[in-house]
Amino acid sequence: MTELKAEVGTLSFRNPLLLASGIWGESGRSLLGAYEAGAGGVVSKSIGAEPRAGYPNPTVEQYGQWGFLNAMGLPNPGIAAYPEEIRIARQGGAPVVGSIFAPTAEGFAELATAMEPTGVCAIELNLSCPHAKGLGSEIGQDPALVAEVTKAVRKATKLPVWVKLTPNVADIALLAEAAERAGADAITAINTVRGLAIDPILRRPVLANGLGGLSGPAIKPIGLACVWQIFERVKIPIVGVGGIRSGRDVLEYILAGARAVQLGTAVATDTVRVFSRISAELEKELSSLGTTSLSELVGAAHAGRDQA
Amino acid sequence: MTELKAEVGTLSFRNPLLLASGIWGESGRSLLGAYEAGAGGVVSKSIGAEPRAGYPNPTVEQYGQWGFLNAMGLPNPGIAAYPEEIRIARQGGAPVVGSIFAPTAEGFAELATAMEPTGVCAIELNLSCPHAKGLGSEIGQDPALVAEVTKAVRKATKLPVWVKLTPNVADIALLAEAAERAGADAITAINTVRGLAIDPILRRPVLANGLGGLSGPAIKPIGLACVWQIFERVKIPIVGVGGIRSGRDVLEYILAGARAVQLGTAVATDTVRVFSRISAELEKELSSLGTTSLSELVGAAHAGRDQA
Amino acid sequence: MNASPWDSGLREVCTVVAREQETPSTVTLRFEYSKEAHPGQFVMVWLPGDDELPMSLSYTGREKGVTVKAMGDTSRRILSAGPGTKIGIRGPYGNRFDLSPQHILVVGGGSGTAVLAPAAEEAHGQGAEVTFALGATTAREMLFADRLRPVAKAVHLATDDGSAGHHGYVTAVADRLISEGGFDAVWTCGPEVMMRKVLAAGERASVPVFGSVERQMKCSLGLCDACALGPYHVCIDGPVFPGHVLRGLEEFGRSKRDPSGRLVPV
Amino acid sequence: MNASPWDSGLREVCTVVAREQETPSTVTLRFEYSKEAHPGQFVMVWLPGDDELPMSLSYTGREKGVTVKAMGDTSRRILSAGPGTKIGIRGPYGNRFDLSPQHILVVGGGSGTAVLAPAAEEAHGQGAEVTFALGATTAREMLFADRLRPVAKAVHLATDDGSAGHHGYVTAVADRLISEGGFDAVWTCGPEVMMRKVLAAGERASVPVFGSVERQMKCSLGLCDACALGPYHVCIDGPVFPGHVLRGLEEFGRSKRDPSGRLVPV
Ligand SMILES: Cc1cc2nc3c(=O)[nH]c(=O)nc-3n(C[C@H](O)[C@H](O)[C@H](O)COP(=O)(O)OP(=O)(O)OC[C@H]3O[C@@H](n4cnc5c(N)ncnc54)[C@H](O)[C@@H]3O)c2cc1C
Ligand SMILES: Cc1cc2nc3c(=O)[nH]c(=O)nc-3n(C[C@H](O)[C@H](O)[C@H](O)COP(=O)(O)OP(=O)(O)OC[C@H]3O[C@@H](n4cnc5c(N)ncnc54)[C@H](O)[C@@H]3O)c2cc1C
Ligand SMILES: Cc1cc2nc3c(=O)[nH]c(=O)nc-3n(C[C@H](O)[C@H](O)[C@H](O)COP(=O)(O)O)c2cc1C
Ligand SMILES: Cc1cc2nc3c(=O)[nH]c(=O)nc-3n(C[C@H](O)[C@H](O)[C@H](O)COP(=O)(O)O)c2cc1C
Ligand code: FES
Ligand code: FES
Repeated sequence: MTELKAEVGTLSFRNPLLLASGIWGESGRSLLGAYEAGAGGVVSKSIGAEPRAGYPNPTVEQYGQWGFLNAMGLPNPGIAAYPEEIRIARQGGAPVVGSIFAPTAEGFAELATAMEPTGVCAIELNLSCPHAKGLGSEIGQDPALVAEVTKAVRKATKLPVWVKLTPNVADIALLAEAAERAGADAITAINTVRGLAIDPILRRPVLANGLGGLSGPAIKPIGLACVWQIFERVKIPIVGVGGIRSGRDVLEYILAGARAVQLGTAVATDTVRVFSRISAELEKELSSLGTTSLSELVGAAHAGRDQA
Repeated sequence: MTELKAEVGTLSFRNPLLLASGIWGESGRSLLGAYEAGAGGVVSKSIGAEPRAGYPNPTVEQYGQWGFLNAMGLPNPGIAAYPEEIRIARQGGAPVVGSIFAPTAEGFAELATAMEPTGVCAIELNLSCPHAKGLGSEIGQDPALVAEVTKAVRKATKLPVWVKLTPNVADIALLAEAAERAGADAITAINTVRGLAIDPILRRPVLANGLGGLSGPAIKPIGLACVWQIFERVKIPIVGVGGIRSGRDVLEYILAGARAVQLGTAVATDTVRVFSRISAELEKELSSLGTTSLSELVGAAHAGRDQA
Repeated sequence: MNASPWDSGLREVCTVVAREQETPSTVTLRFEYSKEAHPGQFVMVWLPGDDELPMSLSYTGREKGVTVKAMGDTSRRILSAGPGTKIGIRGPYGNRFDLSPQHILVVGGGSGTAVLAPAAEEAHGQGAEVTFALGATTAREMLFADRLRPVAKAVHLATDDGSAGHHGYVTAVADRLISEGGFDAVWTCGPEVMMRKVLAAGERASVPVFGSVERQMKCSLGLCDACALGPYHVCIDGPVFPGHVLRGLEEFGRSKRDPSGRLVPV
Repeated sequence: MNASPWDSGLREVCTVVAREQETPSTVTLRFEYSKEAHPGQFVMVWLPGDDELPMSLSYTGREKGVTVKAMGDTSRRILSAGPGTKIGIRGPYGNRFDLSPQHILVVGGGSGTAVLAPAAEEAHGQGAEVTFALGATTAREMLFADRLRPVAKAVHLATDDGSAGHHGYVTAVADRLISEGGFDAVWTCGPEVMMRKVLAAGERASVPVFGSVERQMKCSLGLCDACALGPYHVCIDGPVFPGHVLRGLEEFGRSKRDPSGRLVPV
């Protein structure tokens, strides 16, 4: 029998397809819905200290059949209200990774402390938040800040810490190394790619925030390159994200070095049935490759490349 | 009459659609072919000091309908042989921008000196070359190196100097500022976005080089965001590149801040007729916008955004 | 669960071609939007420089329309758009009314009638008999009563102040009509307390009820979770839900999510 | 100028199902590749871990084939692939032979016959009369003579060493046949010096000649310029060119571009 079970460090998921943060992630019932539809686990919306309404609409723009641009502005119910949502998802059996964001290392540590008792199986750090002291640049773009935040959270919780990185950097593996040295248990890559949509008739950006983040098929090669580069330079497990819509896409991420993957945009473009569809595709792909286990394929393309 | 003429600093092109570097750029007759097909001007293949064969095949991989990944490895006939190609293109009337690359600032300066007498109208610096002293990172990822190279070339030639930037950085406008301060006459943005294609059956990257550069529709929002950000921070003209396939795409780049654009991938996906087709589309778009001149639209989306 | 909105959702800039003041607080804007739409579906309406709001299509033909009630700042600014104003439209999104029933009772409260009107017209065009129970605070706020008369078997009105029709809530009228029997479907849209009552009446009489529901919307693509309602997403699973589904939802008529995702009372 | 290769070019991994040693230096590999192809077109053949080379399709049906001559390291490694070997295939790319002529002379030199064979077979299948003039260094290197006999009006051979047919170049045979007349088209593929002579003969006799040309290829998509030949790109405008076009090209038969793009003698 084909074994789709995926291990990320000490954690085990029934399959490698996790729901990505920010998608179906505000309500516990929706998280559970993704799990019921076949996800191996779910990542919560990124939760901050206070409730945030996010930016005004338009917050999402479809870019043809290539993907979406979004600038939600990190809307979230806040850490006080959110445990109830996690409870609902946990009660239904869904393994929940709690995503958090803050403008400072202390802020991250406090949120991690608050997340721990809610029953999440890991904490994911969304480092795409503009950092408090910086000039609008993201925490995730500065190795020293990545290390500082990771260390602070590492100290604050016993749960596995996943550090989610942005592709908007010169060398993503440098950030992954910083996270690894600071005690991260896994790297999640990638968040959205900075992008813009302009309406030529209205002569203005479409998203209320101007700039946004590109997700979906357009970014798959970018996510793959990031996972590939990170795999060559760190030992901790990698969770791959970006543009995944098929079993083949998952296989590509796994061969590049991911132990599990997350699906975001595909939940909208392919409906939530995408989880069960990809699981079935993966099983077929594996058996046609003559393999019954995903884990032996992790990073296999690196070895493949060196063979003549 | 609609005026498609485009001005980039002191240079004037019959229309804003230039052929991007590396496409149809090894032979003078091909450059001329793009001009005859309606390009406003052409950029040469990036030329180095010596002939280079580039990487072995596969050097290009099609990514569905989203774009191409390529890792050509900067093949080029070398600066000794290339003036003859420029002569052929110039003889046919094509304005040629000479693209050059080198691993050091002195190397760039020498190439610029050699380019000047060939009749090129400007020099474009391809800063995506791994720099000699660095650890494989590109010259274009380091503001100090960008400044050093730009200054050296600025001194070596009287021709306008265009600095072509890579999007694989945390903050592309920082690099543009460095180029501007060092005397650049224009910024070209963007080069390809780092990406990877893996074949799941063969368990290996497809491109012989492993990593490659993503071009085509997938990267249009990324190029637009870069031009937008650069426009907010520098005064010199911007030449926009990345995923352009239609008159609407051109308009978007112009509204984001570009004075002219370059087409690469579209020459393959839409054939070289893309230049005349886009010119016609642009004329229609402009007249339906009630505008007869492109130049008044340059950067107009920035103003548009501030209006209620 | 419906198909993905991926294939229909590309934004277009449309020009408002007509503006009709329907009631003192309600305005219809008409615009040409090329995509096919069905009664029940909604579009996202963007007044450039301002917010973007979900609006049901009150006209689903070639020249489409939305009927906007003055609520907060955004809806007020949208409804003050005149002919010539450029608005961004994307969609249509969401599901539609099943038009197959032959004896339909339409129960509209306030601007809720906007989404019911094109459904009733199309059902009538296909041979159905449609009876209306329309409610409003006062006679001048009664929406689409004149528009719907030509397709109606009967139009029953109710106003809170008694200035037209029944003095009191439209639910009283609906209750009576439903209990008299003869309908194979009830369609309703309006305040959720109103819809809850209509659902209860339908259940008592064993008539299937379909209600169109509003929730906070951001993406309208089934992505962001803003519109979560129990296990559903209103933007893709709704906005039209069968009564038995709505009755089973703890939140319906009681709570909704604010823009941060917190549950607040409706 | 042809349509964009954008719609047909996606790479597939194919398994070699058969390997046939055609001559001491030439091997045919057969594989299943689902896309439709036409005689004259080529594919990019990738031996994973090694280079990728353009190869004309010597079989264009469901089970496709390429016929590879041992040249440098890459072609030698490709032709040593046995059944079961996985190869990457993309394409088909390029244009095709016009199969409408009714009296065709096919002039093949060495492995150049590979691309001519399926064209001749298909033309014959459509009722054309096909005459062959095939050249090789020696009898054992003669490609596809047996394959083509069933579709041939006549097969004329020529070998450099006289071990089969005419002793000397195949161009002498072609010259004679063309000057005797009766052909409405000549198809040729082989060394460019050979093709130049065939073109000249065709011109003298006013018979249209079509030649299939090789140049360095990288993208094969009309992107990189590696295959530039005068104002053309062999990957999209060719590989089949009318004789009058080839005759007008300074480079044809004289120079080609090396992988760096420099012009070097052919
Ligand atoms: C599927 C659907 C169809 C709708 N159809 C119509 C219609 O045909 N006619 C009509 O007048 N209104 C319709 N609405 C309601 C409309 O979208 C707005 O909620 C309403 O106009 C108030 O907006 P405001 O910003 O002016 O008010 P505010 O004072 O800013 O807000 C009032 C309330 O409106 C709601 N609201 C605000 N923004 C949104 C949003 N992005 N998405 C959902 N609710 C929001 C909130 O509950 C808020 O408390 C529909 C809503 C949905 C979800
Ligand atoms: C459209 C086209 C169709 C072809 N069809 C066939 C065929 O059916 N059968 C066959 O045996 N050969 C065919 N070739 C030639 C083949 O692609 C190779 O050029 C040849 O096999 C030698 O390659 P090599 O690397 O083994 O030799 P090397 O010794 O490495 O090179 C010998 C010469 O081959 C040429 N060459 C090398 N790489 C390439 C490349 N990527 N593209 C083009 N030329 C290259 C160069 O001129 C080089 O000097 C075709 C070429 C083209 C362009
Ligand atoms: C609407 C939307 C909201 C998102 N919100 C978050 C978020 O709150 N936290 C986070 O870490 N990533 C967020 N992301 C990024 C996704 O988790 C994911 O990294 C990205 O979309 C790429 O994956 P995809 O191509 O499968 O969508 C969001 C993405 C989208 C499209
Ligand atoms: C095959 C190929 C070769 C390229 N070679 C060069 C090059 O030599 N120098 C350079 O500056 N850019 C090079 N580029 C980048 C293009 O000039 C352009 O910046 C990029 O492709 C994005 O534009 P596009 O989406 O229109 O293709 C190359 C791109 C491609 C696809
Ligand atoms: S509005 Fe329904 S999921 Fe975003
Ligand atoms: S091989 Fe023909 S253009 Fe690249």
